[in-house]
Amino acid sequence: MTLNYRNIALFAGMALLLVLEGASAKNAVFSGSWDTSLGILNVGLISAVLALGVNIQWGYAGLFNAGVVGFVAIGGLAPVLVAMPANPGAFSAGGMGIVAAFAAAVATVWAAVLVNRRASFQVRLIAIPVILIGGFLVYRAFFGPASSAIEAVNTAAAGNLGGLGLPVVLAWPVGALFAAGAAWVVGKTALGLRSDYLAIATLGIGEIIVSVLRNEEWLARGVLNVNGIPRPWPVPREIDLQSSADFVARAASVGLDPVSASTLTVKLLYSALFLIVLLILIWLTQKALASPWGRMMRAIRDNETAAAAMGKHITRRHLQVFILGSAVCGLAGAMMITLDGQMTPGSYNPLRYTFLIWVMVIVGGSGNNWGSVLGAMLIWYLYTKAESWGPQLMAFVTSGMADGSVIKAHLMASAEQMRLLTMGLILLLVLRFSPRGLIPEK
Amino acid sequence: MDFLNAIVALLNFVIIPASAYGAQLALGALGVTLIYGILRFSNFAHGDTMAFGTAITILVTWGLQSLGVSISPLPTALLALPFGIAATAALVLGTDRAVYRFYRKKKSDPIILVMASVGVMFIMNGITRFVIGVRDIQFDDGVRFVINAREFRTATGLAEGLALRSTQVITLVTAVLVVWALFWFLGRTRTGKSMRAFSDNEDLALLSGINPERVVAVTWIIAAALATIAGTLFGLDKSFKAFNYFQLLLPIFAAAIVGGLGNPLGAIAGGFVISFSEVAVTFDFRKVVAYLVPGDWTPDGPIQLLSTEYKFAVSFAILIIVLLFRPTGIFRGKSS
Amino acid sequence: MKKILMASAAIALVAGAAGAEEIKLGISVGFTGPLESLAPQMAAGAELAMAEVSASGLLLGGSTVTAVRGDSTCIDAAAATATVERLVTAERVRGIVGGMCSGETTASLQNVAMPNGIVMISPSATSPALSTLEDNGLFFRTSPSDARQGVVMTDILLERGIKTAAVTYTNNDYGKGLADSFQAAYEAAGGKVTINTAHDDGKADYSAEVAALAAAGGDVLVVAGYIDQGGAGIIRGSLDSGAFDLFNFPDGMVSQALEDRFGPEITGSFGQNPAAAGAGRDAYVAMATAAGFDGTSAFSPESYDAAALILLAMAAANSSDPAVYKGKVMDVANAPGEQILPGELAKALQIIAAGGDVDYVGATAVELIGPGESSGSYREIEFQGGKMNVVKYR
Amino acid sequence: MIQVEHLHKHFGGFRAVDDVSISIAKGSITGLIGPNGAGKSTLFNVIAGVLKPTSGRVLMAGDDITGLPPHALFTKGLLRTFQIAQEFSSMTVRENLMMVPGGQAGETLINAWFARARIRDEEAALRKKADEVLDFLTISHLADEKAGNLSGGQKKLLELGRTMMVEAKIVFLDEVGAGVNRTLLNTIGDAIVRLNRERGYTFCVIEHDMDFIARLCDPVIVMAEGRVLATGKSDEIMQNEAVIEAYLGTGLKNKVREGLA
Repeated sequence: MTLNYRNIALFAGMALLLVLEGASAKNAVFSGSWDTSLGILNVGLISAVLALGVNIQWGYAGLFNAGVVGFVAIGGLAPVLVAMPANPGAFSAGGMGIVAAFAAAVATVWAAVLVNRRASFQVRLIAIPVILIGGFLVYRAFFGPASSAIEAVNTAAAGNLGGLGLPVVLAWPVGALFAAGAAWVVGKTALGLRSDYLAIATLGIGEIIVSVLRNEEWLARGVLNVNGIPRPWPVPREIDLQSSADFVARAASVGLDPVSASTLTVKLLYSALFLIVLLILIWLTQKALASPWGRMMRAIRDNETAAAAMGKHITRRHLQVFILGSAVCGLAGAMMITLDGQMTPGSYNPLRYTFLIWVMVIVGGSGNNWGSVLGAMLIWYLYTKAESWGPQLMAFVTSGMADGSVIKAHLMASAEQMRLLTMGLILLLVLRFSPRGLIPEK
Repeated sequence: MDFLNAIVALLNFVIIPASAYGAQLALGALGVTLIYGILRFSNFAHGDTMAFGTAITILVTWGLQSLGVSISPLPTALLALPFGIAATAALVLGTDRAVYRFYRKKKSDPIILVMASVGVMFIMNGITRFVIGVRDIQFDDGVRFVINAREFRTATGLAEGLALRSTQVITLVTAVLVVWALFWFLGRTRTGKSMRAFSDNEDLALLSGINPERVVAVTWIIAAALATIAGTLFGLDKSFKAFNYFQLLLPIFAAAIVGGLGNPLGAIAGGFVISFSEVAVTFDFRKVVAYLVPGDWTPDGPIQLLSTEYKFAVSFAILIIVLLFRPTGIFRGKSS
Repeated sequence: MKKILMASAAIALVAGAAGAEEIKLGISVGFTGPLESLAPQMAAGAELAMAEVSASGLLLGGSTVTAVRGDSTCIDAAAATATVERLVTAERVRGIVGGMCSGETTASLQNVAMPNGIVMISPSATSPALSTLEDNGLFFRTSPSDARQGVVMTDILLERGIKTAAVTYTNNDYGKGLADSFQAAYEAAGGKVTINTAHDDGKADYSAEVAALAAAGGDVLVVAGYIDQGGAGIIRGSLDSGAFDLFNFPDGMVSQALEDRFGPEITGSFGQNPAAAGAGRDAYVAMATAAGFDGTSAFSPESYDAAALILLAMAAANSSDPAVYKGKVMDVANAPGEQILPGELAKALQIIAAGGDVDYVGATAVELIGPGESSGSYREIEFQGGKMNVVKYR
Repeated sequence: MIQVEHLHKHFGGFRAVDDVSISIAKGSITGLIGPNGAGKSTLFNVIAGVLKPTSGRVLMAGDDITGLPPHALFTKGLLRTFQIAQEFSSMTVRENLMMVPGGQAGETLINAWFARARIRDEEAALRKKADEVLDFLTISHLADEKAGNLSGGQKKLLELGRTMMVEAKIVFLDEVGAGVNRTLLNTIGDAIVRLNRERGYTFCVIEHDMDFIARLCDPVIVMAEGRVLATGKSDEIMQNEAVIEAYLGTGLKNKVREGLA
């Protein structure tokens, strides 16, 4: 970001919104609660990480990934597998079966790829389906019993593999790795496709990943959700703070009641953690963008034909940024699950985790890391606030109407729908009047 | 007899439902593909356009019903359809004027249009809910069945029933009529021909004196008609709920892409490929197999490739496999 | 900031004492998202109870109760947390009716309600995980946990001599939890579940699911879903294709919409939902109709009960402070005391004011056991002649 | 340097390149001429790896390079320019040049983050080289201009400049003169000759301007309707009956068409 007055003013404006949200008296616009304000900030910071990931793919390389939700979800798996306590007996019940099943799956795909490369057309026509179906049956033979065995262990409370019981912060890079692994597979298969085809292929892949998470109970309990994911160091639990005499005394000494002090402390610690991650990422992405690597990526985005003729390996570079961007999305997914304290696969919905993130990147200014951060903070702020603004606006609009009028009742009943409508309107307005976003790429 | 039972079971649970669903997807995919062919972008708002069209059709249907108008045994909604189409056409033409035309004039990157359509999707989403609310609405009247499962059983003496709903028949007949009309329009009329020319080669079409704005307007009107018809048929066959139409967008896209974007024949084929694969890959063939093999061979467990939880994934897996071997779809669609 | 916090702390202290005040209750349900079609009736139910109490003028020296609605989106934990955060810290609500879905409920409970010491009563989150969650005595629910209903369903099926059942459930923690607990109970009692498979709500087409269910067969199809979501699609498909004509409907399905839509076609089908003998449910439905909404919609009666419980507990504790009245929720919900039905909240408040005991029964036969969840008595219903008839209560 | 053996490229039934066998000698500036639609650009695109041949082989210094992707050909020292200039329009002219050399340390992300000193040195060297190239091409004043803002001819020069950033073995120039004014064309011509003499570049040039071809190229290959019509020195070619007929044929046709119109 060039440090010009405009950009500084934009960030200052964003900060002012959050401060007003916390410090003003409660009114129609602001809630006047620091908890709300910091809550928005925290999710905003995670959204900023997510937006950076999408910006790496779209802004740096022009890759339209419509399956962001899948990579967020797969990153969210990491805290479960890393930080939750183990489910005793689950691994011995079916762990090896699962490993064998995946070995069979990998061997099948490998064999199919090999045959596809080496054999003649007639051989391929018969051999590939045979290999795929045969391999699938072998996979099922291992997988079915193993997964049911795991699901049978302590079904009511767990029924899944459980985790390693490690600190949850470790899960963040692991989440990034999970997403990177998935992105490698996806990229290898789908990156050859052109624009709209890539968009819809990734849309589908995102849905597939989410549906796997929803339905494989042995992995993360599927729709039964995993609760109680431990908090990261150094974030304490509010009730522990409230019961600590020391903390209560210190809170009183700064004139705070213990409840607000504890909730604010926890939120501030989260903010600090997320801010550190975000700043590291921004440093890395900014340095990358300003390096010869960034120059090469811009060249590829500008003109693929010429970049290829100048010796740049387009597919490999696309794969690289696709993996990098997805890894950042996975990291954000893991952070999100940590903040929520639970993994709920049912919550991965493309409107929220793909399209809303897109709105953030576009509004902020695609190609510009600082823009993505600003866009994420702003859109998340508006998305959260629209929840209360919508009904208030409707109440205002209908205030002139008679109580009990059908139209008033109808409008009030639809007030909550203002939320998505507002997002759409913002996206369209920005695309139209400021197509390069609030902080354009230079 | 057992062989007949097996056939009837297959017809009843796979072929008939998959055909009706396929026809609905095909009509939706035709709209998507048409817009792609002429306007060169994937319209993410198509699902919500369908929802809007259906919502208006339902409102008019209610109006007609309260006036006592009926075309029994056919559902009243068919009578309301033209109103729904008109309203939807007005809406999409307005949207085009307010949103898309700007980017078209600027010759923006297609992906910008895709994003704009995401914005339009969010807004139409809201508008539809403002108009009709979020509830599940059943609006089919008229006769429900052409063949009823129970009656079929008693009439034929077979163990398996066969059901054919009137909405399924209406869906298939309407789909055939609409597709015929569309191909007649594209193939025989002057406007249709100029649309095809425009789709094949925009520059050449412009040189030969085709008015692009007219072509675009006609495309939107047809797309609105297709969307409304597909949405209404779908709502008649199942029920109307605004939320479902966004979900419907995904299989419709899969259908349009499998067939090849921009290719009308491909969209129709794609619709049926997706619907049949969703039903067949997750179909438990135990019942059918049980009729065909001697009694003690009947398997205990289900004979299905994937459980139904994954049926949604199936359509996309097929989409991806098709794209791997044919990067622009079965019928070789366009790529921008 | 310091000043404001001190001021609000002072307000909280004042609010703790009795005296006419304006009490705010939050309603956090998913007005948008996959269950958006259920939310308006739930909110209306909760608001009905609040209006009733306000109008009576008998709560805490004539306090009024206002509802503050919040959109929990049902699926987005972050958005739900933000919503509840607003309700608690900005609107300063004294209790929350919500959340709607188990995941979102857990998140907002642990991240907001518990730290701030706010009571939450969920009308619809049924996940067993919520029973074991550490909640500081702040969380209750008026919907019975899945385990209980599984046992009741098993009894009903076996009494009807039904030995095999196919199960389809809505693919969320409610459906999955209910289906699994039913399967466990049923098979332990000697029944056979031929297939236990999910359907996703809000999907285009259910012919694949119906085909799989039909192939597995069974004497009855258990539809553990929602009536205006995928459940209706499954029933429609099963009836039309002749796959099943006998159904069991758990609580998410039993509603007026079920009767309106399928009544004549499902003769002999049966179901169960939480309700006690007596006029509780009917009274509620009548009140809802008068207020202009459908009281039979899933989890709408539970919402009324949740709001009523909070308000009666406040009265019993003579305080609107959650830390105080949370201990009274179990007392007002359970015996001993005079039974209270919907529409009788004023009466209950009078009894409490006079120092008597109440046993809130409400629209769904609320009975809280163990960690504050409804043990519930159920009514068994059956369809005859296109109408839903109550067979008996259990 | 380059041997093309029995190369075919068909689009459906249309034989854009029909059994072409040519060779480009090391150190030469070979001209490739022919009327529109003769298959020159298709031949270029097949050699440069943009199109896959229907059949036939392309050899470079004895190695089979048929069907190699463009980036692989670049590393072998085969560079090209385009009929319509393909610049990186949102980057500056200098950046357009600096991005060219392959295997830059700073193109790996790990180095970009952690080997900053090394990259600084490397960048300084690249910058110096880019400025030399700009000097050579006499467009130093445009160094910081966005490439998208250049004129058609300047873009062509820039493309030529890109080939100078690395040790190219052979450079294919596709219609260097298209849309370029006479003065600039002469500049380009001079640059080509100097590169050929001073650095030993081999060139293969497609051009319509016969004066330009005659001044620079030896030998000249004439194509028509997908086939090689003749090969030889430029003045011999001008005398060749078949060539005259090919050009005149179209010329006459054009005349007739104009007459009718």
